[in-house]
Amino acid sequence: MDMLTTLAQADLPAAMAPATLAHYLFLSAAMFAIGLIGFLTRRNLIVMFLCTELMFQAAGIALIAFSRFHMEQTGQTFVIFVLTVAAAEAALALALVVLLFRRRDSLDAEQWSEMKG
Amino acid sequence: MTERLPLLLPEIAMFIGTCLVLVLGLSPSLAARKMTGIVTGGTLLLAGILAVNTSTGYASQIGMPMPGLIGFGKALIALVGLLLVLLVAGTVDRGYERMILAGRATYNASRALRAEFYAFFLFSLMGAMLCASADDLIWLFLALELTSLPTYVMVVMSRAGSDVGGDSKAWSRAQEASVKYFFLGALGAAIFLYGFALLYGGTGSTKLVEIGAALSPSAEPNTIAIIGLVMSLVGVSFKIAAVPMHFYTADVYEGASAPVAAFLAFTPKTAGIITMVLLATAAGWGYRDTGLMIGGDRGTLPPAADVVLWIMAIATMTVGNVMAWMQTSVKRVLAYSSIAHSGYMLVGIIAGPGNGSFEQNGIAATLFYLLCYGVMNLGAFAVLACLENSSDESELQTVDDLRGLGRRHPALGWVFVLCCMSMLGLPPLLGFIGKFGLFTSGISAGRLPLVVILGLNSAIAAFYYLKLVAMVWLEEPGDAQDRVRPVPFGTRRIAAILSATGVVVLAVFANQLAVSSQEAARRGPGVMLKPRSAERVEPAAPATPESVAAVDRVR
Amino acid sequence: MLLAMMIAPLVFVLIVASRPAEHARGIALLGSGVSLLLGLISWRMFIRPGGPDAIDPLAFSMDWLPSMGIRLDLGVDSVSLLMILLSCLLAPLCVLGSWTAIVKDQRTFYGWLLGLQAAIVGVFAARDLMVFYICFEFTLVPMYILISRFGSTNRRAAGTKFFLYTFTGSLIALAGLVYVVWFTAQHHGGWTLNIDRLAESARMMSATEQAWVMAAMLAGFAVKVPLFPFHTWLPLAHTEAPTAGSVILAGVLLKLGTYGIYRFVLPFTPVAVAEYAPLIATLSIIGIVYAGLICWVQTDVKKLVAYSSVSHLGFCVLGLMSLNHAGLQGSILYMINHGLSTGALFLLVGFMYERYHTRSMNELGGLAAKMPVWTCFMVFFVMASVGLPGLNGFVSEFLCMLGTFQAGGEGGQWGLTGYELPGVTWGVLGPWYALFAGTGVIIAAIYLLFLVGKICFGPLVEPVGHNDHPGPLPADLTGREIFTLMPLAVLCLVLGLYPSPVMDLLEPSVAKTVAVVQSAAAGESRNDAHIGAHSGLDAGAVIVSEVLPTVDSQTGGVR
Amino acid sequence: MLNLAESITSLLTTATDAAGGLQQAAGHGAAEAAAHGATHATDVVMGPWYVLLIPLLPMLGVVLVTLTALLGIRTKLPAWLTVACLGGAFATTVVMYWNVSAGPAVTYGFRWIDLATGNGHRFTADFGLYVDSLTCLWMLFVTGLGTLIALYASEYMADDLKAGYARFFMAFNLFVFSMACLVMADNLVLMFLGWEGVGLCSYLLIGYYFKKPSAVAASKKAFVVNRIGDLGLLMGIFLTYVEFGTVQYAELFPMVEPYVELVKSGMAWDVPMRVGLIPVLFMVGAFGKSAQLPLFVWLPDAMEGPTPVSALIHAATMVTAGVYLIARTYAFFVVSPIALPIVAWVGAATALVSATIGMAQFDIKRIMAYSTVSQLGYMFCGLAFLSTAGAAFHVLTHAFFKAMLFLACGAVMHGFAGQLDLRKLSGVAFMKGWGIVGIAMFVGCLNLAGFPFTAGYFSKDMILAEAFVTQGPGYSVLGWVLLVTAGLTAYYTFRVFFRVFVGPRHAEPGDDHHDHAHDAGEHGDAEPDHHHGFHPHAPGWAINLVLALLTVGSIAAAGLYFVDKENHGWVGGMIHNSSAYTSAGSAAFLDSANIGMHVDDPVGTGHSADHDDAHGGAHGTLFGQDPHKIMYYVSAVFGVVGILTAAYLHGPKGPLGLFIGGRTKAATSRADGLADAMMPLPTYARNKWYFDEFYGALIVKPLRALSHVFHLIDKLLIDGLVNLIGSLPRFVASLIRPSQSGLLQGYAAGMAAGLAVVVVTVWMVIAVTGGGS
Repeated sequence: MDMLTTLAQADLPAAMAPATLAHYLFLSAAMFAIGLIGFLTRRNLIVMFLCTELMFQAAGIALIAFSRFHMEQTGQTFVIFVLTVAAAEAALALALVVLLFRRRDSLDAEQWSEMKG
Repeated sequence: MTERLPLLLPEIAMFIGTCLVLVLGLSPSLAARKMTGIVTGGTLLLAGILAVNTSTGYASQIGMPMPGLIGFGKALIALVGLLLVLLVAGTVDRGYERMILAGRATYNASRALRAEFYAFFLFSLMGAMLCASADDLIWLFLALELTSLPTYVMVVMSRAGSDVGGDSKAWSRAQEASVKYFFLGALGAAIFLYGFALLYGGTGSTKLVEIGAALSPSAEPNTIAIIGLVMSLVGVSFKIAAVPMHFYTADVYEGASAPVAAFLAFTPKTAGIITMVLLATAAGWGYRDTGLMIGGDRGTLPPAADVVLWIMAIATMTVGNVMAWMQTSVKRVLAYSSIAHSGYMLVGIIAGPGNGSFEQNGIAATLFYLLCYGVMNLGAFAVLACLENSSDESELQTVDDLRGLGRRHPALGWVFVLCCMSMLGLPPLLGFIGKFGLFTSGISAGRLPLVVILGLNSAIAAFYYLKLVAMVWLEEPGDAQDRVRPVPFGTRRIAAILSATGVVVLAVFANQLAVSSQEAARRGPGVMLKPRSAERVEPAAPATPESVAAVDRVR
Repeated sequence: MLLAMMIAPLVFVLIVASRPAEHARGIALLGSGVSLLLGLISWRMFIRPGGPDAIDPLAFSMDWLPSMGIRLDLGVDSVSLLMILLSCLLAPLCVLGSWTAIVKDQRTFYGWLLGLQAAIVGVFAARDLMVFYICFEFTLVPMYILISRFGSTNRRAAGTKFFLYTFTGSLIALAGLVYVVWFTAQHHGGWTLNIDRLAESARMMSATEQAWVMAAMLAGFAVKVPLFPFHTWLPLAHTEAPTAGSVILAGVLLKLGTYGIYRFVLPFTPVAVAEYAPLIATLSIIGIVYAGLICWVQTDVKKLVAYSSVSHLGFCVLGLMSLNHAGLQGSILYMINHGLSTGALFLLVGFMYERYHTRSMNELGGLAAKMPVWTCFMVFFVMASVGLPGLNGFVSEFLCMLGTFQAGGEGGQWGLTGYELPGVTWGVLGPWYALFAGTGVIIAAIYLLFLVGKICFGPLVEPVGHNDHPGPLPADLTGREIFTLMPLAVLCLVLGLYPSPVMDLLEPSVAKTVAVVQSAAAGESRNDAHIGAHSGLDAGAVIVSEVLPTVDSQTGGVR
Repeated sequence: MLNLAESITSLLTTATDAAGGLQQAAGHGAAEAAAHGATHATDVVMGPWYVLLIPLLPMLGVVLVTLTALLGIRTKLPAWLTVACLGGAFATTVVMYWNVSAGPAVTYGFRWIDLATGNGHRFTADFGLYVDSLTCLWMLFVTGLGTLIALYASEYMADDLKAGYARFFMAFNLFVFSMACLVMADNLVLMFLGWEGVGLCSYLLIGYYFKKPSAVAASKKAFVVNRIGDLGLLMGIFLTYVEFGTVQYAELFPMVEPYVELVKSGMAWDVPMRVGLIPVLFMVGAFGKSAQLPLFVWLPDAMEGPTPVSALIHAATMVTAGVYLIARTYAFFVVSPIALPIVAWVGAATALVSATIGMAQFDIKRIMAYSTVSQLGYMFCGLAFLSTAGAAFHVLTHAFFKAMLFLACGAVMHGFAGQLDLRKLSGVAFMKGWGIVGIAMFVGCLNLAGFPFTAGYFSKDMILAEAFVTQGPGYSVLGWVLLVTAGLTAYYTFRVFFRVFVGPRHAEPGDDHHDHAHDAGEHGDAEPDHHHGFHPHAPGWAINLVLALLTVGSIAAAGLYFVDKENHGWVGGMIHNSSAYTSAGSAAFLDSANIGMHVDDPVGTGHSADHDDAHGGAHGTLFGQDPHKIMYYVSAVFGVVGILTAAYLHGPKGPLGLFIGGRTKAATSRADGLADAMMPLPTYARNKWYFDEFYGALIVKPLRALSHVFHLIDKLLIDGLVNLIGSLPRFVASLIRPSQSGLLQGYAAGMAAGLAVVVVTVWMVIAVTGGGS
């Protein structure tokens, strides 16, 4: 708790004044949550994948916000890499989705629930 | 940055090897394509040699957080990787090559998967190796993703041609496995990525060493970093198939072909364990290596992380074992048992490095157990990979398919039994020695309840391992088992026999391995913890001259 | 020498594996004979003149896993040596006893029998905790295979239960033992797995720690013994096991539990033992009576003998809990004697089973008419088992009960003033325990004579259709079978009439253990009363270190 | 600090003791024997080596007989070997008797149980023989009768030459060996070896006809009931060791002396309770072995064994072991204020109860068995009345005449194919070739009935008189009980004689027509051809010789009463020189001090038969006279009345029925009407007052039910609990299993839930620890 309050009351540069670190963190947390909830509730594989992308980007926002807060560049560098990886994952996901669609003519996640227990 | 290059020689070798494999795989000549496997093996051998020769001294000079881990981790990965190479032979393109030979198809580079498969194989191993040489969250993230992404593809590929052989079910299962694996994997990745972000946010650095300093007990309380740390650990637990990220395991292992399942049970898990060790070491574990005497500060994990790991360890062991108890499919039994083994390894991580000597060093025990686990688990999967149903070349499914294996195929039967007994932790096999390390370190850390639960879990595990052993060894084969035949890939048998030999021989000569893992678990001298306040000193080991002298073990 | 005794059977295992199945039993006989020979040579070497200070040719020591402190450290004191001799003796007899009974898979059977022998030698010869534990656990595998592969109808369940029950127990025991190791490493000079050094430091643990450690160790050993109420695996395992399996199980494997109590529980946690001995003794007495009565209503001969083992080993544990010379010596003798007489009973039941293919007492009766020689042996060993003076069972049972009776000088039933009586020793039990245990002697007579009266005597009853299918064996025992039983019978008689050589051999080891237990526990209780618990530990420590060297130099201690 | 020092000192002592014990143990050898003997009390001397032959010769017999069995010899050789070995033992005993010195002598054999017990003492129970005149007395008749009965059995068992002959003689030899150990042991544990050893032989021999379920059951019963007693004895041995630190007679007896002195000086209740308990525990053993209430039930059943066995073991020797035990450890009994009264009451009750049972039986062997029990009751009473000599004399005379009676019965049984029912036999003594049997039976009966001037008469009188002399709780009542019992004894003894041996000649053969009792089980349901072509075969030379010798012996035994008159007969002299006397002599002072506390004269002029010059003080009287003098007449009256009653009720018409008898047929007599009038008492008595049923219902059945309950508990509760714990993982798994639904989203939900739990946990931990690490 203490860390968060410290951050919220941090003396930030004037340009950032309207939006404190806390705002960005809440945004990122919200995005992460939305992504997670979306992943849980949507059945379509593509939408589900997009939800994971949303979660990745939530992390990205947090990274950039922290990077700015700490006044150093590592976080931003990190984001570049995250984007790259996300792209790679997207490529993979699409290939997979195509494969699956060919097999079942559907992208409903429930189609693939043969193995259990 | 270039000062890191000498440490990356194995990865570089692997990268070159990967390129070579990709190129070779395009050749229309079967002989050349077959070379891919050999090149993969050669690459791993080379990487292994380079890894063994990694200079720990140099690594600690340049301030790596755990200099010993680099060489040890990579050598371990290369060693088990070599066995895996032998095992994965024939996983892809089997039906396709046969059609080419029979003249029913012509070679088409876009249909042949062999090169890609081996390339992915190497990439994934390379990712795991990179984890071992990580000192930074970004590096760690990339390495973990490099480990995982190829495996998603490998799962699909592993059964790609199986409908040609007549086993259409396998193909659909492989797809299901890859869907589950990929999507849940992405979810897991998102979780640990978010954790990394918070960790960075809380500490202001992605360097593990600096994170450690920021999390040290003397520093200000740092809630964000703690949450980040815990989220990272939970996210990474997907890689090691620990509760609560274990759900995919059984389905994916069942869906993938046996060799790939063996690969999945080892490579991402190794990467995950190494990551957890690095994180845990950064976040608290550490001890000063003060010349002759080992001891003094052993650090503590942040309580939150400790509690969470504790819960995870118990849940993982228990869930893995009790669920394995219920299974009828061999691969699912092994999958759940691999979950349980992750739980055992978490015990070591919780126990921490103790005073640094092997028997009290949970980190070393974990790393040692990782090796044991790699060898024995691979052996069990290898036996499955060596057998198929003669009708449709499908893999063995149920435990009952193994009935009387020891009579029909004594060698495979012995391998299976030895590996199961070793996983059970039966002395004097390798698994026992691994578990003994976990036992001693857990008790040394004062984690008696955890160790007792570990013991009870081993007992639960004994039930299903015993069931497997009895099926293989004590039952007479029936007519249903007549259709089981060995696969035509001799290297798989070699892998099986090698791992069974390892289970026995390594147990006898385990000392060198133990010493190495002890070295690997040592924290670099450049990253001493800041001195802590007096009230934080562990009361268990008052640092009087006598006790320091006492800890210097008499052997 | 001890190493040779461990390796020799293993070498023969390889030979068995490499030769055709029909040679297996011969090779196994040779192998077990060699190990018996080695055992006898060891015995000669052990009792040689020259005193205990001379260099011991039996011991062996080699680093194995120094990073874990594991050494291949072998050595024997008289207790271990006797147990090794017992197992060496039983091994060839088991092979002979199974000569015609095992027809399929002879290589597996005899190979594992020899493997078991090696492990058993390892257990008793181990001076290193881990070597002990490894061998202790490894004995499970051969036994599991012998039961589950060569047993009768319900063999799989029996084998699994045997394995899991004892495995679970011993894992908990391992936790306790490792705790002791850690304690030693923390407080007393570093990481070591040497049993003697561990024992020395383990005694410094606080009473609470000792109690927990004892409970953990007992979880392993009490199941193995088996002590009531952890015994339910035993009847099942015995009933299903093949004859040789039963013989080894009853003869040696159960003794691993009592040996464990003697070797670990007593010297490691004397204070806790002194505190909880009444409880454990009560459990053993319940076991004696309870299992004895259950025997009486059995219809399965083997189950009866199995339950009788539970009952008999109650005496063994009781003797250990008396914590004095007579009790401990009696208990160790009991281990050997029970191995001989119950082993022989199982062999006899096995011979009968080979002929009639039933163990049901309802289908059998009056076999004395058909098998007089068998009946002679049966009555003989039953009498040994009943504890008839002049045979081996009596000496040990008598001493166990005497030990129990006279124990109780302090905190026991004789009260503090008990020391005034010449026959009272230190200990926490007393006459009532002996009396209640003594009822077991009556019950033993009831059920064992019930057994003999039913199957040996009375009108001849044979299973329906038995005469239609005469087997290859003659009606009465063959020369081979008599030869198998003869050594046991002779030993029963010799140990019953002239046990002094064995008892003299045991005396130094037992004296050492008793001194250790009594000094630690007595020190604890005295200081509890006057100084307070914590400093009591230190006092105990001082006492032990003062006393031990004295005892060592005079008795030779452990070799 | 002080405590510390103390404890260290004591521990060092312990250690040193242990070491000392070791050194002692280290050098044991032949030379040790001498040293061993030397450690004994000062007045004990080294005994001669040859007494070892007494137990060893029977052991040799065991070995030789076993060899004959192994070699497949099917002749009478085992019997001759046995006779030779036992005869040798008897000869040695005689030599021993000649050379016996005034004090005890110990002959050391070899080490048996010998260990340091860590409290500065050793527990030593070696194979050593303790010889004094008591030993000689017992061994004389044990080996003597053993030899004679072996000779008898050589003929009696001849039917079994093919099957169990060697087995019989092996057990026979083993019995004599065990008995020798029992009697000659120099310590309580070796005595216990003999004690249980004779039990084993009894078991083996009762169950000799192992095909007969009744024999098997009887043997089992004998062993188990004896074991109950043995437990008491065992506890007594333990208590003795605890109290005195030794179990060796030679060390033990001097240690008891102080207590005896204490009792003498009128402080009987100052003897520690533990010491007083020792004889009570011994007593339990004695009651078991000597078939006293409440443990007597096994002895009548023991008659299932061959008759020589009944004669030797269950009449003459083994059953007197209890008497021997008490006599041997008499000092303990004397110092206990409760032991001897208990013995007295139990003995008298047993005598009466078994006599009443004996009156109602028809099986002549059982009648003899009950009479044995009854006479043993007399012997216990004798001990209790401080008349060790009387008891011992009665043991001796009883051994002779009862063995003779049994052997005579056995001859009848042998001759009439197992027939033992007195209603089916008559006038046997007058059949051709049965004369000696008849005479032997007559002499035996006279002895047992206590007819004046027979040996039995004198020995019984000694006991009866003491009942009135000795002060004790209700002792004079007991005296009357015993007198009545003497009358009853005379009645049932002569009932047998009048029914079976005199009167009209009649015989129906028993079940064992040709094959003897051996195969009784097999033709149990076959139609027995009783009346066709049955010829009783008269006893041969061996049986007749033995009976004749015994007849002479038991007549001559009366003479022993007049030898050494100073000590009340030869037996008294023997007792006088033994451990039983050392104490009993002191005990002469005791009846007032110890038992008869209320009597005014504590200075001790009590009485015992061993002490005939102490008649002046306060002691009991009978009809105002000295019981010793008047008892001759009183008991003679009771005996004669008993015999006359028997004659009236059972005697045949004519002179042999003493002219008052009126029986004309074998099956019926005047007693039948009387019995009918007294119904249901005769039925109760015939069923031995339902003791067996009582025990069955009260002990055996409940115990068996308990066993079944335990078995169920074991299967259901304990094993069930184990299995329940074993199935716990399965239960947990069934809870977890739904989470593995196979659905992608389900798994993701699981992961998310796990994450949530983790985050909540973290928050909680941070809240508790206040943040940071």
